[in-house]
Amino acid sequence: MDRPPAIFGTTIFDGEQARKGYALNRMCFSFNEQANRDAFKADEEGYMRRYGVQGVQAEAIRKRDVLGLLAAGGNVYYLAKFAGILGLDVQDLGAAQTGLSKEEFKARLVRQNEQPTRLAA
Amino acid sequence: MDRPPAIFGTTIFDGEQARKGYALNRMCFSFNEQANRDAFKADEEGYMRRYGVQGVQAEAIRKRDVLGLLAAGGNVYYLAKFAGILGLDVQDLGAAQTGLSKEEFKARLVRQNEQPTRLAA
Amino acid sequence: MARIIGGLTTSHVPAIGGAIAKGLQGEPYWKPFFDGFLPVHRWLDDVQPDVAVVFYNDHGLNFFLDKMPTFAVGAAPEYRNADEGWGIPTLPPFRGELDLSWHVIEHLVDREFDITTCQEMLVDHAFTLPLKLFWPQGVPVTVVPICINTVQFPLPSARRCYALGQAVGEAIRSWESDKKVVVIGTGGLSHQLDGERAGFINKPFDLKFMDSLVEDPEWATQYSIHELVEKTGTQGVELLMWLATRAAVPGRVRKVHTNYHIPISNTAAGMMALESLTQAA
Amino acid sequence: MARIIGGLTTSHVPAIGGAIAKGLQGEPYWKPFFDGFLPVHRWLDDVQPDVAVVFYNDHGLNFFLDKMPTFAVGAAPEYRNADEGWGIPTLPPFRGELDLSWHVIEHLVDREFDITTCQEMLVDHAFTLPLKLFWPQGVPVTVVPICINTVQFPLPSARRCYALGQAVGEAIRSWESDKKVVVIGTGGLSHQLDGERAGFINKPFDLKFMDSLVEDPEWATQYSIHELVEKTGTQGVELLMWLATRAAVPGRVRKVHTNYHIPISNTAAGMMALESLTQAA
Ligand SMILES: [Fe+3]
Ligand SMILES: [Fe+3]
Repeated sequence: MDRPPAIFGTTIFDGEQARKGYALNRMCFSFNEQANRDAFKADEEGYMRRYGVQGVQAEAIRKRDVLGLLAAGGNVYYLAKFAGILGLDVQDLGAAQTGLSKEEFKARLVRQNEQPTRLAA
Repeated sequence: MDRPPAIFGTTIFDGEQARKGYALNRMCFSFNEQANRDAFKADEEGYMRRYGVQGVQAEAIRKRDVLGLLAAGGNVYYLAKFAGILGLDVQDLGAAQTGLSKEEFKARLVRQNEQPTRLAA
Repeated sequence: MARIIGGLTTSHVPAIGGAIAKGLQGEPYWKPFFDGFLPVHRWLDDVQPDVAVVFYNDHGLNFFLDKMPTFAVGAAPEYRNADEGWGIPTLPPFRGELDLSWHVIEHLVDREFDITTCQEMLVDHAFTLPLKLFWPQGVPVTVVPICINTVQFPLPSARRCYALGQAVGEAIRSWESDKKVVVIGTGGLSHQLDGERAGFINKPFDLKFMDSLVEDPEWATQYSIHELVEKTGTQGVELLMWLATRAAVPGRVRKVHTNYHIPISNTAAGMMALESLTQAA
Repeated sequence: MARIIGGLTTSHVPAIGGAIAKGLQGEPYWKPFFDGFLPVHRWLDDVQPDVAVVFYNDHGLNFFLDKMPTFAVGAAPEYRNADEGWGIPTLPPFRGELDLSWHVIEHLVDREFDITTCQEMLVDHAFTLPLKLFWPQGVPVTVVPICINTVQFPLPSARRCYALGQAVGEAIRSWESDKKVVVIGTGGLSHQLDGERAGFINKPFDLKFMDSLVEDPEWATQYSIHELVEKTGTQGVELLMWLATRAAVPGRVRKVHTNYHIPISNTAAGMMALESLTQAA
């Protein structure tokens, strides 16, 4: 299959990403449970080791580096559970990824209302 | 969808059977693990209660009644794990279901060699 | 035979759950969103559906990458909600419509859809919140959840999801029952949570897509998944649920009500209620 | 592009595992079965495949009724065996061929197969024993497991499994690699474990089916699943794996060796090795 052209600022979670990110995503999936979130908070390094999260993935977890986590194969749906531990909502994440403050990011969302209502042909 | 005609001595594990047998099959699936097999052997009634296995299903488990387990919605692949606990192989099961002794059942299998080699047109 | 009375579609942002729990429906931020549902509540009071078939996408509650189905059909007596990692209150279980589940499963496999059957299934905010939005006083319908993969690429094409919806519609209408069925699709519209393009919204595309569902329902099937991601964002592809829903409602429809509001959370929130004008089986 | 060198099919009765573990290959009961593999060992020594794509059916190790896929494709770096409930020795892990897994997955979804992807996957006797039979000295190939549901009815039709096999064959042959791939299918032939009909075997049907795979590979697709159960037993439907395997090997084939022996356990044990005569991509 030919690869379609890249989309700016967008990572497609395909097999290539999934292969890189499996350990990271498995750890984040475990955060569905309160007991696991607590265990992570109590001992981040030990918890990461238990799930085989290491190298650039562990580094991105330590730095709370969302773009780094995505680049390392993290999937946004599982990463959202990590963000939950940190008490971050999707607008915090949006701000972090776009280099804006949260207020700027929210204002940018509101400004989307100014878009045209008709699709260019 | 119209139901095709029944096949003698054969239960199709369709949605209807699956609905009846879910608790039973879930219990038998758990027997993949040695610890669960041991727990069942130590306390059959308690184990069945834990998995919600009751009524005709529990009765058929108590009696080691294979045809009863099938009729109650048991699936042969999961029931085989229950048979494993009892130390029964598929020929023991075959004998039990056909009312033959194990030797008779095995002899019947060997006699299948006498079947014709060509499919009737 | 059962009758499809119409289709309902809505966005399903987790934050909606918080707003409901805190009773913020009347706040300026939320009012334009929640008010969109009021005419639909009146319509539902009027038509009184018995069963809802719900197309939604799981966000990592019931499915992980170890077993990720393209299409999953629920066949459970009840469907439980659970903690998705944020500790928000979980909703009480939803009652399954088992006869219809198995009828749909039989029909789909017969039509060469290679579904995963789920006799136990946790349902996440994408399933629970829309039902809460449509029936704030309590959900009176039994349900059949149908989950479409939007997590692990490759995703099923828009064309394939449309065909799935059509087949589900056939199944419902051939179900031997006098029940009234509403089809629900949840997700979208345009939004993107991840990457430097986070916050992306495409209003003209969303509005055109909503229009198309009334008059030209196959319009969106012209696009590949890659094109849909480009036009609607990584999570905007959830419009596949809307497409499947519309495909399940046969023939012509009447627009009961629609709403479109930017933003809820990072999302362009859309809502449509379409009544089926085709009464034949 | 990768090359498909041929197809191998065999029964996969759990008792084979016990016989191998106890070294009973030369005993009168087992010898007619194990000897059937000797010419295939020589052929495999000769053609030296690098990768095996394996169609098999799970018997309740990796999949339960809560998530039962019609078609599941493995995409794991390795596949572990585990206790299936009988405490028999488990085999060491098998190395995955990840590039091919994802290439197959992309191709199948593109061709509208609604597969479940499995990035972690336990493999049961239906996967492990055939590899052990074909390579008793140790498995030199990397693998891609493809699991077809034979547990929860409705099962995919013979026609659908054939189409799956064809699409998998296309995927292999469009894989950018110089590797040699063998396709393996495990299960059958006629047998029935459950019910008053336990012990059912249909020799003339099995032999006709084996013949058909050489000259008329679509022959069995004329039958519905119900007819196949009637003709081959509840577990005889595992012949779907053979059908998918043959469909994956394009065009004409040469019979390297075949074997048919009644009974192993409750099963009519069959084995076929077919060499591809089509070298074009
Ligand atoms: Fe969503
Ligand atoms: Fe088998």
